[in-house]
Amino acid sequence: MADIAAFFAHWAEPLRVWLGTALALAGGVLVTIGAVGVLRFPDFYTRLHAASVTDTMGATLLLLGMALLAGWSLVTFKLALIWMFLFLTSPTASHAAANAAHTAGLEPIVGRWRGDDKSEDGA
Amino acid sequence: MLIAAAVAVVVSMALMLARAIMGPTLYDRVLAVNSFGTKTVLLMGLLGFLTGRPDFLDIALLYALINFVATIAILKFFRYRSFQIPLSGRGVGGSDG
Amino acid sequence: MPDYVLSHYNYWVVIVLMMVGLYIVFESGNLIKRLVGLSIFQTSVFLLYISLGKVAGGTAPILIGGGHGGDKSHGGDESHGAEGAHAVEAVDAHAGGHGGAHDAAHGAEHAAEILYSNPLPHVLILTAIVVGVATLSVGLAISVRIREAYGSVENDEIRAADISLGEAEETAA
Amino acid sequence: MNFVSSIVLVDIALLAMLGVVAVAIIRLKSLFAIVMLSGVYSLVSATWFVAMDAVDVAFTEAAVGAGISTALMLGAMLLTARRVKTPDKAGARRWGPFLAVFATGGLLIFASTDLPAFGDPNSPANSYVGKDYIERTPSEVGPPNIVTAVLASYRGFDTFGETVVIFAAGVAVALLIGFGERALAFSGQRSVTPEPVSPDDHHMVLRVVSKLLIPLIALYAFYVQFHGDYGPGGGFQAGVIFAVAVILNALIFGLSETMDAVPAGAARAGAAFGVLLYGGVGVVNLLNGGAFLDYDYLFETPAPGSYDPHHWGQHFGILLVELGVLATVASTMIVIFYAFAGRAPEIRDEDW
Repeated sequence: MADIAAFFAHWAEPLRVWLGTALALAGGVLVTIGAVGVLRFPDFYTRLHAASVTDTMGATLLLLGMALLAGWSLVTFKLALIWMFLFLTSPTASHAAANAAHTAGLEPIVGRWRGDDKSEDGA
Repeated sequence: MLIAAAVAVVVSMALMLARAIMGPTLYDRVLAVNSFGTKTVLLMGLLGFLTGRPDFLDIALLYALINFVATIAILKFFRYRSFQIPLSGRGVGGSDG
Repeated sequence: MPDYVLSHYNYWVVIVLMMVGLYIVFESGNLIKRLVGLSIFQTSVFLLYISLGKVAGGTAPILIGGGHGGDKSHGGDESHGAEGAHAVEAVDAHAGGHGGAHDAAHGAEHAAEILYSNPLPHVLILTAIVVGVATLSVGLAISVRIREAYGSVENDEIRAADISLGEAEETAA
Repeated sequence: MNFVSSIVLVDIALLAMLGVVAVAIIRLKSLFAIVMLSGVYSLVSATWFVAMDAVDVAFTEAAVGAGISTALMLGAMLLTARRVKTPDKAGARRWGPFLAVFATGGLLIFASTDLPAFGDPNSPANSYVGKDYIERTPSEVGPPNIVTAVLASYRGFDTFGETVVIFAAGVAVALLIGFGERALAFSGQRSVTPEPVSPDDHHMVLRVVSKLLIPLIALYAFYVQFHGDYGPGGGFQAGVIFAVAVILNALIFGLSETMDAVPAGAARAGAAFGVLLYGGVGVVNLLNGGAFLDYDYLFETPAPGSYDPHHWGQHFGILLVELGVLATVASTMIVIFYAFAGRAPEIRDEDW
């Protein structure tokens, strides 16, 4: 029994830290990839994909990594709450934006994309 | 290595900011600002770990809760042109783009 | 020179932001945009105060480990203190792999006592932010009334309307 | 001194973003885009406050910037204009502001050379009063959050003034654009909504998620209120968060239904009650022989030389005062939102 506990104390701690850091890093990379997509995709609807999908996964990975780093404490609970709220609100906001764009008559680009889109808010 | 994750989040915030400034449609701006808010939540969490104090998680939690209020206000603004009528009603319609 | 830049760049950014806000207030004729410029100006002051209150290697001015002067009557306090101490410990435990990233945690460990940033600017700015949004809404309300009286929130049009009104009154008199 | 660390890197990146956003706002003509960017500005500055250890300030900025200020700006834009008109400006009117700003900025940068180095623990600002507050709070006031102690106890009179200013701002807005109820009654036809025609107009997702989140936001406001002694938070933040919950309810379920739940009269009374509670606590101390807002005299006149290790007077004094702040801030924000949202929009189509 004692050596199993010692084994865990010896290996579980570094593993937890390594895994947590790796997950956080993966989340950061994923979020950045999504942001590049938002910058480079041709129209609003494709950008919506790039933003909302990668955001949810990237946030999950980052928060999971942070929870592993924090260990078992109130911090973990707060991270879980953040994850839950992000999971509720982020897709809702994306839905609201897509709904507003669609009902306002913003057309997606269908077929091959050639050049810049014309629809501007005149800013 | 956590700092690398923080840098990645900051870089993605900068890219999202570029989209928010460039537009071109207002919906792109809404999308960018909303996504920027999500990344702010993540960065605040990471900052809490980088500085070794967990008190910041409360702020990230607050953003996670209320960041979409602005998006809904914008939806109401463009679709209904009024903050009075409930959301289930009929909008002004697609004159806006 | 790099040291000097590093120790003063915050103030320069604050000044640039302040001037941007001032420029918007001067340049724009639109009352709403002017209010946004004013709030940028205001925020730059907030940034200056918080910059001055930051202590290198310090941490947020919330006492770690309770600090109740021997008072044990608050359960919530103790759990919070434990939480704070735990996080510092957790970060320190694997700080070796992170280089000098954890200045606050290191400060907590190596300094004789924990350094806290100055709480006074925080108090001043905290209230100023809420007062700022309240006064901003007063400005917006005035803009709404101006829009209803003149049909515009553009400075030029309001002035033109004022001048033509004055001329009409003069010819009437 | 050299402290290039992760925090300094984050600091530089965030300040650069602030600069970019501010400069972008100069060029924009769409008021809507300007409001969006000022939302981003608020997000970035809140993150920067966290990096600068000012967690309470970041909390306030987060609560104000994420919901209230955007909603108020959009509410005002509904009643004014949507775009900045671009008048052709002659040379002097274009270069005048630029020169004035350039000269002022140059002077300020010249003056900034006299400011203490960033992060200097021995600068005058960090040496005397601030240090004193940190050292004496545990033995004199009690709560671990020094910001709360300074806000509600040491500088309680100052905070009382701020609360009154917020109350006065609410009164000013109500006097300027009305209370919202009467305007709402006049525009009664608008609030009686026709049957939804398009499936896009049901907004089932938004209504369900909001219905779930509104009570959580209100609950979180009270967590922030009562946890304010131990962590970041307090009456100002909690008040704003509570107002955000009410605003979200109004945005989703309509203004008249929200006015049934939180009557405008109750909001007005709440704003006055908060100021009264705050001032009342001070007066009780006066009657017990102490100074105004000296909470050691809250329950009784303490015997000379006695020391209360529990700081019960301070504890309950801060609690009551923060409750007053909560009532005033939340009610004032609600009154202001009602005033803007209740006024009938009369935006012309050419301005839209």
